[in-house]
Amino acid sequence: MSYEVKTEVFEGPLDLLLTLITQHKVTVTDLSLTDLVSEYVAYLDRIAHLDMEITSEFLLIAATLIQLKARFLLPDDEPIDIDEELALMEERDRLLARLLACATFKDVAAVLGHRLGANQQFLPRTLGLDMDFPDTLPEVHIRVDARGLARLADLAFAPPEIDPDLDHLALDLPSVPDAIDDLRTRMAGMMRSEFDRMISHCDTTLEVAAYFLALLELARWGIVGVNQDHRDAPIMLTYEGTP
Amino acid sequence: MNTRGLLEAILFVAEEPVAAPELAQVLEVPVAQVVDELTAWARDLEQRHAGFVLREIAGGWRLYSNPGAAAYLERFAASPGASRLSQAALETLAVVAYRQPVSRGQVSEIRGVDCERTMRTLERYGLIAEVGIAPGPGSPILYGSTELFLEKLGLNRLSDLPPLAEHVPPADVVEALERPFRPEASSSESTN
Amino acid sequence: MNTRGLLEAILFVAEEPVAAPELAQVLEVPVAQVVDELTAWARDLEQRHAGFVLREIAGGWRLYSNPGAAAYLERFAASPGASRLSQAALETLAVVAYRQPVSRGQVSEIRGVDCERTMRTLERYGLIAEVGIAPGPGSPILYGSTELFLEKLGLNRLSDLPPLAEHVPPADVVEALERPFRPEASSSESTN
Repeated sequence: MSYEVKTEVFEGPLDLLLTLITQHKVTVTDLSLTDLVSEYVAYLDRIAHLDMEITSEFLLIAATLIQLKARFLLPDDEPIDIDEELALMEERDRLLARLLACATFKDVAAVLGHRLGANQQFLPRTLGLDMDFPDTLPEVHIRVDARGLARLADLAFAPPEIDPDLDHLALDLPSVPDAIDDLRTRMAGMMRSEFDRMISHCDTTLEVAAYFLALLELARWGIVGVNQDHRDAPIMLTYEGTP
Repeated sequence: MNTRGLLEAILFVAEEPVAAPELAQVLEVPVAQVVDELTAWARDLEQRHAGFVLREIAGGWRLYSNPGAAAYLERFAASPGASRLSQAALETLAVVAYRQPVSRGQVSEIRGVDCERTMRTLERYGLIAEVGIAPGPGSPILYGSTELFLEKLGLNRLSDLPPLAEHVPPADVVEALERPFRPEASSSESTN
Repeated sequence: MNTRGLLEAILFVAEEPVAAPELAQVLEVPVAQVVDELTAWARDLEQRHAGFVLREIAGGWRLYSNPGAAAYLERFAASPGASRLSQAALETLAVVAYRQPVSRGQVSEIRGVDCERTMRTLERYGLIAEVGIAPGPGSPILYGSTELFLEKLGLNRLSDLPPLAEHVPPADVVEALERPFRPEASSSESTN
């Protein structure tokens, strides 16, 4: 079985968002949230196999984006729950602050990289005292304690090129494309259902999130119709067939 | 041999930058005199385009080959410098340098990805090191940058790092980042 | 930079004596000119009682610290800043301590860089020592840690070294490292 540990281009969800937004700044005039969400979700589809931590982070941010999108699409005369609204805006501001910090560190990292490169032109002498220097053994200072030495040994024995975490990778992570296929097939068979019933087999929140993302895609394609009477009502699904 | 000569001898064999007070102690002369001699020597070397330069770095003084000769040195130097750091490693290094002391969790939170591997790489290169334990739940290890980090970047002290504020994206980029998240932006959509 | 400057730069970083024809080839100047420059430089250094001297030795040219500074160099060597082990030396020491008895080749393989010089430094400081000869081709020398090593780390015996708990190397890495020493070699590998 083969799987990818690293995403193709992006290092994590913030990196992805940042790239999607800044790319558009160059090519298109304005990037709408709708476009951003669909590009983000489309990318999510392509990285089916990631380690758990990255995936949950991706999904978490996807959830925030989708919430924001849903909120913005609400008609103006719709009543608004102030608490929910505040929480959502707080979440949005937090995401923006993280994006900004991420962009800042990316920028300064380039400067550090440049400095590192430029300084490699300065070579120090590394020979130290001539080896034939008087026999006296200078008192040596080991600037780490036993624990520090153990840490160094740990690092040396697990070289960074080798990823020791591969073994703990859960390989059956929820895949959004799989969820789309499953949802589509099952909906075709029953025509009408509730979202809760469609996810009754899911054990983890991540799986539910994958199904929710799948549902949004199917709704966008017009394959499944979605209806919810009020905020606490069940989400009703209807199969609309192939678009 | 005069003080200049002795300073030359010591810095010739030194394997890391040596602080002026330490040199003063070994030579039993005032620190001010050491600093004067070193400053004059550094200027001499520079003026006559010598093959090596004297730099004040990481809180001390050390001799380095003149970068102008870099092209000729590849065959003779044993250590052509640390291998190039990946983009991820550089970004992680930047976060640790500017946010220190900082835990791995905090670095990962800022970067949006788990940074264990890159931090291990940086620790192995000696660019970052454990500097303490955070109080509170889990007592996470705190990391900071090392003297070697300063030396590799050619900085004398941490405060010589370029100010982070200068690297906050310019207004138009911030504007672009925020735009999709503003309600007005989505009002003009006609699709779906 | 002129020829003198380039010669200074090369001999500053060179770890072994460099022959005049080799220098001439790198700098693309006649050998005679190189010899003239070096001879003049050596005389300059001597006349002004510089901290280092240029000697023609073993068919090549190499810089040495001025023996006249020996007393001060010894004092410097004993000062706290001088005899601190470099990051590379510390890592090498850690590898030898935890893998002893171990050959230089094995240490180099684990660290991914040639460890000859750092191991010589450690040996010179008395932190590691030869402890035997490995059987097999080449009869490589095996190294281990010394009493001084234990003393410096404040340990009574080797078994007091903290266990390597955090990052036990994955089985396949251990396997790969051990393979050359096993007679049955890579006969039965067919995982995945």
